[in-house]
Amino acid sequence: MFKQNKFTVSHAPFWHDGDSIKEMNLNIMAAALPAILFGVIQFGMAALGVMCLSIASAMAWEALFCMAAKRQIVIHDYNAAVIGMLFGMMLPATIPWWAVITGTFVCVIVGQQIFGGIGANPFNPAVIGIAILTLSWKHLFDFDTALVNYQLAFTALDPLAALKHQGPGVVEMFPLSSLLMGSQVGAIGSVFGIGIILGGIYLIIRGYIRWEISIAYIAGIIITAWIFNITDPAKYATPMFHLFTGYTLLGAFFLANDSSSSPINLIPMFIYGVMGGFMTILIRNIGVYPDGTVYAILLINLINPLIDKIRPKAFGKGCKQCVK
Amino acid sequence: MAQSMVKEFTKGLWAELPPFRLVLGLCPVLAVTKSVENGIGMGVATTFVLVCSNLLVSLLRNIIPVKVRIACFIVIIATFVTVVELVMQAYTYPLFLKLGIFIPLIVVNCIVLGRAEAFAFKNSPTLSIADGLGMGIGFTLSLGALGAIRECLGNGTILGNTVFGPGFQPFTFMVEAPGAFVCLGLMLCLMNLIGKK
Amino acid sequence: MIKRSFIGLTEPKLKCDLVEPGPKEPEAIPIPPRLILLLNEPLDSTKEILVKKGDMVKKGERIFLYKESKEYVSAPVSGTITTVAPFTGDFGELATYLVVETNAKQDIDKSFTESISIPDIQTANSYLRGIAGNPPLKLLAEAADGAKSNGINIKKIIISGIDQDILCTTRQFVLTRFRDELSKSVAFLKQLTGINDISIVMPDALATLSAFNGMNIVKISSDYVDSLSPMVMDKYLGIPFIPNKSCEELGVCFISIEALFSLVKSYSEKRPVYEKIITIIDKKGKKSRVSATIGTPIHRIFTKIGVETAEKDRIIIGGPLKGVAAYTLYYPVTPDMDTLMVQDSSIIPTISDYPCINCGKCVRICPANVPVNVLVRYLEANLYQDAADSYDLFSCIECGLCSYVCSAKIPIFQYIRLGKHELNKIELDMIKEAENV
Amino acid sequence: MGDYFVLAISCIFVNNILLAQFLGNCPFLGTSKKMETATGMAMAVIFVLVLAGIITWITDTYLLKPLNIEFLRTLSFILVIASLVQFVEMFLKKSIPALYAGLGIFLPLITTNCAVMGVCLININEEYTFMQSLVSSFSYAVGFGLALILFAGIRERIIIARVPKPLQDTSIGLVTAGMIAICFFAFKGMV
Amino acid sequence: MREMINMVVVLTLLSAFSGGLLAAVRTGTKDQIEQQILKFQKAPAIKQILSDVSNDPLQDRFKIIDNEQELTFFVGKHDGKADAITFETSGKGFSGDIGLMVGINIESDEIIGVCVTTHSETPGLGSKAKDDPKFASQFAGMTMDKNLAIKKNGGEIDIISGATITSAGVSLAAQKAQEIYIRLKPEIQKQTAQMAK
Ligand SMILES: Cc1cc2nc3c(=O)[nH]c(=O)nc-3n(C[C@H](O)[C@H](O)[C@H](O)COP(=O)(O)O)c2cc1C
Ligand SMILES: Cc1cc2nc3c(=O)[nH]c(=O)nc-3n(C[C@H](O)[C@H](O)[C@H](O)COP(=O)(O)O)c2cc1C
Ligand SMILES: Cc1cc2nc3c(=O)[nH]c(=O)nc-3n(C[C@H](O)[C@H](O)[C@H](O)COP(=O)(O)O)c2cc1C
Ligand SMILES: Cc1cc2nc3c(=O)[nH]c(=O)nc-3n(C[C@H](O)[C@H](O)[C@H](O)CO)c2cc1C
Ligand code: SF4
Ligand code: SF4
Ligand code: SF4
Ligand code: SF4
Ligand code: FES
Repeated sequence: MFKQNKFTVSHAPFWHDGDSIKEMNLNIMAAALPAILFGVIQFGMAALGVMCLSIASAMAWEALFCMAAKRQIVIHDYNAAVIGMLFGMMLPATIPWWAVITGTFVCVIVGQQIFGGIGANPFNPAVIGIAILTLSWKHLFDFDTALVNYQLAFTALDPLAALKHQGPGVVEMFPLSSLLMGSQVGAIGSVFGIGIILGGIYLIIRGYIRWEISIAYIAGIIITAWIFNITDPAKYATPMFHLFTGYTLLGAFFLANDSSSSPINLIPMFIYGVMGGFMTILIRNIGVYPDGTVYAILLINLINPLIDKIRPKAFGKGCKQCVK
Repeated sequence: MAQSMVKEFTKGLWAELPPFRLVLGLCPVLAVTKSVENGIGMGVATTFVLVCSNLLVSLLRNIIPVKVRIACFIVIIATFVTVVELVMQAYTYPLFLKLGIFIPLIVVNCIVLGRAEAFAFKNSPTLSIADGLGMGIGFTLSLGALGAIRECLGNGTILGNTVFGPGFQPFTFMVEAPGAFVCLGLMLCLMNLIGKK
Repeated sequence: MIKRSFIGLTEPKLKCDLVEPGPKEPEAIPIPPRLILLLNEPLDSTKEILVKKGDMVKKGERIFLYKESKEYVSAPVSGTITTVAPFTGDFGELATYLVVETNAKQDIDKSFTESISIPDIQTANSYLRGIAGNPPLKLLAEAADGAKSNGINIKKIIISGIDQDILCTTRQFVLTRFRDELSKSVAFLKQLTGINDISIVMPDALATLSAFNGMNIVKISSDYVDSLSPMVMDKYLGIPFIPNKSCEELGVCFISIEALFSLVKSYSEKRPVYEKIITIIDKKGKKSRVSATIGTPIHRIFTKIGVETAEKDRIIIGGPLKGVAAYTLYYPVTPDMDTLMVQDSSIIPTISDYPCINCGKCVRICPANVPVNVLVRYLEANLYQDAADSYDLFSCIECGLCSYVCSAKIPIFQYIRLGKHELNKIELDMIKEAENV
Repeated sequence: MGDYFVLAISCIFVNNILLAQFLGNCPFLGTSKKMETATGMAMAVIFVLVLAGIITWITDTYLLKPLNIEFLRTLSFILVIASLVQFVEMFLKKSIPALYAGLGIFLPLITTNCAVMGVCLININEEYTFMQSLVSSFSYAVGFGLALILFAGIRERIIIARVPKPLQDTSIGLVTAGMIAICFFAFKGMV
Repeated sequence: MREMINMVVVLTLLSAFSGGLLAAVRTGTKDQIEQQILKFQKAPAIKQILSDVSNDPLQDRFKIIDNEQELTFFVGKHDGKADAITFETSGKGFSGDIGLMVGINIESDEIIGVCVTTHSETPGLGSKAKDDPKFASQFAGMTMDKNLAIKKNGGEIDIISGATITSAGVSLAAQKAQEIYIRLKPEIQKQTAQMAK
């Protein structure tokens, strides 16, 4: 008789394409790196500190929650790290430490873990965090005062706040090329337009984000802003200005794309993206907030479960031989 | 007798604590708990209505025809609500302003009608008072507690007294509408956790 | 294993393997000293059992467990029964296995030989179930015998010359190897079943062989899911797929090409054919083919042709997407075992405990447009009925692709099969209850 | 016309009855676990609220105000609404059974729903005209229905997620409602 | 039949009881309520604006019907001369109306001061309109020909940082007051003249 081996027994299929959550998250972080590095160079060590604290505290909160809830600790999938990173990217470099820690608590615990953790969050956790923080400590997110001590070689005004207060006359102060190259006041990870776009393209090519959403979002921004702009150019800024300022690009490539809070089917993805762009501009142009991205994303997250019910007929459905 | 009175009284404080156990009467709970004062004010007003209506319903329980009982309950409750409304307007006007539309809305508060139907209509006046008082006090305490948390974090004060040092910047989210929902949700979670043990 | 490409924009297209040109003859595995026979009926201690340890069986003799049993297994060799024990299937279905120790002297059971003057589906059903290729004789016999047909009315027979999984090539091998006998065999099948509408499905590439001229050929592309029966029906035969209806209920019976040849051979040689052709894929992906007697423990095959297995490796019966993992090397060759595959422990993908993260890859790849991302949540929560009612559980054609791409590595495919199994069980129970009332 | 549009937008989104005014939370949490229930409730509320808005406005304008007995407003409104719901229920049962089958079970729930009473009181407090009351009642009800249906969409998914035990059901429902309320902040200041 | 009668009787009695009780409470609290409204809503604002008057403006008041709306004017006397009036207007804020008490010197036509009475703005942001004297004090000394809009809209008023909408609401209320005052000036002068006697 030969020795009886113990074999691995599991269910079909026995192949897997090798992708994993961890791989996906590492790719997201890699894609965001250019924008973050630029932010760190522009805003100095304070920015680096905020980013590190944000990522670290997000992971720590997740670990703590898992311990408290007696769940397996899974911080090595970098899920919390991605949330912390995206949250950090939306913060000004001068934000105090306690706000970062409170914010990541909101993101990770309130925004995701209590709903059942990864994949269960109905809203983008990082955006929920920012929304709750801006609701509470609006002054911390006033980029003009937050960055007042920096010596910057360009117009040191938050473009969107300037637009809100002084009208579209300010658009001339911000040439598009310099906006794209990061010469603007803003959050750590949101100023470097080129970097974000490159990161986004990388993720699209790698298949980690659904390009339909990003494209639809940008289209929504451009079309809506353009309609406003041609109806009254003296009151509303140009589409490109909106596209390259604030959190817009971050929204299009990193925030609207959070997988669990965005639709999967084709038509819903387009509705979702266009609605996001539309709401962003609507809030900026006729709402009270200088930047509407955060609320626009939350709104489209809200309608996501409903619109994602629009899907192609499943195989064999609606055939003519229908008995019923 | 005394024993059952104690039982009816205490059940409202924990076992059937509204609004946590019976998820009813949420609107005032969410709307008026920006501060402890508002919360307790609302709670006391509701308690008054609860006790009075419970008492009256219980006294009349043998006279009221079953078919029109709901109509009768509503008349009784609405009467006491209006009394509260007028009295508060006359003597605690600032509080009346803050509670606004929620005072008249006690009339549709599911707890009040619920107790009349489920308890007072079937029990003696003394028990009904105990029940109304217990439920009312439970409700008041819940509102007070929620108000305390929200006021403390969201405004840095409790009953108007500053709690934290001067450097503290309040977590305004808590006193906003969304904060009310989130805070109540998390309190409910806490209750479930404690209740489990 | 085909890994995700760097450019993840397009979903992977899996192609079915074609049989290699000029294939070698399968290596014959000698009849082993002990054979294991699976019998599709559970042991029931309340009934009087007919087979016992020590009983002798003749080659070709049918073994019934109980007097009133309808299921039987026929012995491929003559020998002594040494074990009768319960066996548990993939979803916990109960069956029985018998071990037969081969005798030196081979007695042959003559009852089949004596009863086959003319081909007749009822006789075939009584003697030839469980020959190599597992022809659906029970179904055909019941359908022919109108009274018991359960509403199944077979109008069309499809001879399947395509394999059901991407690496498998056994049926294609049989098709090319015996291509010259095909037209004769089809005529035999018509005679046997009385059904004249018979087509043969085969891969596009093989259909060009001149031997098939004049036959009713359906050419199938080599894209993976096209070879699955529902797809063949819907896409190539124009018979729309209806969720939760089997091909048979739609009047089509699939029979594998090997089963057809075994049938023909059984009649021409006047003995049931027990030699099953199996494609073996070793750890390095090298393919070889053997011909083994049904009941042979698979370790005999592995030792004979030098396939190594080690601790924690995986032995797969069938292909990488739809197969079943065996937990023991004593697993026997069964009538429908086309492929045996060994996977090295180092490349076995893990499954995880993650919930769905809504990445959408499954939805994009699913050939049946099933909303897998939502479906899997309902299945995980054991809400099978909701899954079927609102999320198209029964539209799934069981291709396994969703699990293959799932980022969270959820065993989706298993959940789906389990869900269908449970629902069908509930339905069966209900029917039974209704009958009892 | 434009004014009515602005009023409608304001009532549906900006001052959403549920998320900004905190009215009607019990049915919001109670009937949002399944999409069908939520849709049924939304329809029932729209139906009843419009009728109640009209009737209470008439009561107030032609009965309470002329007689100078506004202090009986609470009492008379609740009686009017309760009898209206009773009447509607009876009417539907007799004349439109199909609609009754759809809305029927929700009708009794509506009597004890702050949203209905609340909107009627708001109409009076804001001194709306008849047309404005009509528009506001309808729009508030639509806002209620919208929030309820969106909430149900999300809740259907939450129910099957791995929510920690103590948070399940109402608790996580409330947190979600809070987040929906944040979403509705988007409309602040738009009208 | 008996049952029917029973039902009607009970409901009627109940309604009668309710009506009676309410009417009684109503009569008992009527004056007190009016006092309260004056005392809590208007009085602090009036006191703040007319801090140095020699009379009690709450007593010296008159009403004018303007566009079907009843406006109450409170008169302040300096050295026995009735030269100041205050009245309330409103403007749209971040969340809801903002009530603004505006005091005007009827001899110089200058604004004496303004003070927010009711509002539901965000604590710490919009609420500064009421709590932060810097903002309100901008209005003092303005004459009727000054543009009281906020600077963004071409006027002279600096906004509260972070609360543009509140600021615009307050300035709108002030502008309304200007307009009303100019329109009703003859009537006001007539009434104050009587008051002086
Ligand atoms: C988790 C956490 C949350 C905190 N939240 C706040 C807060 O909301 N507001 C605040 O002013 N300080 C907050 N702090 C900081 C401390 O309360 C500390 O007192 C604060 O930094 C005051 O310091 P300062 O007087 O130097 O500004 C928080 C600290 C931690 C660890
Ligand atoms: C599911 C299953 C598991 C088996 N496991 C064993 C086993 O672990 N050891 C063993 O000797 N035989 C095992 N057998 C097989 C029989 O009991 C019998 O021993 C077998 O025919 C011996 O085969 P061999 O002579 O080829 O070794 C198993 C059979 C089945 C169907
Ligand atoms: C939670 C929160 C509360 C707000 N409260 C007010 C407020 O009470 N009054 C106000 O005018 N704007 C309020 N806003 C609106 C914003 O502050 C808006 O950007 C502002 O009105 C524009 O003014 P600014 O030009 O001074 O930034 C609030 C915003 C948020 C997020
Ligand atoms: C482009 C992209 C953007 C993402 N943005 C977010 C985000 O904003 N917040 C978040 O929690 N997860 C985000 N994720 C993470 C993702 O949705 C998923 O939940 C986690 O990766 C699971 O670990 C993003 C993923 C991708 C691919
Ligand atoms: S029978 Fe009805 S449900 Fe089934 S496939 Fe046909 S149309 Fe669809
Ligand atoms: S499993 Fe489905 S496709 Fe395959 S033969 Fe049976 S019914 Fe047909
Ligand atoms: S196994 Fe998965 S991918 Fe294949 S049909 Fe079924 S659901 Fe779709
Ligand atoms: S592939 Fe897996 S994780 Fe991705 S959506 Fe499908 S089931 Fe969810
Ligand atoms: S308390 Fe408002 S609906 Fe119940």
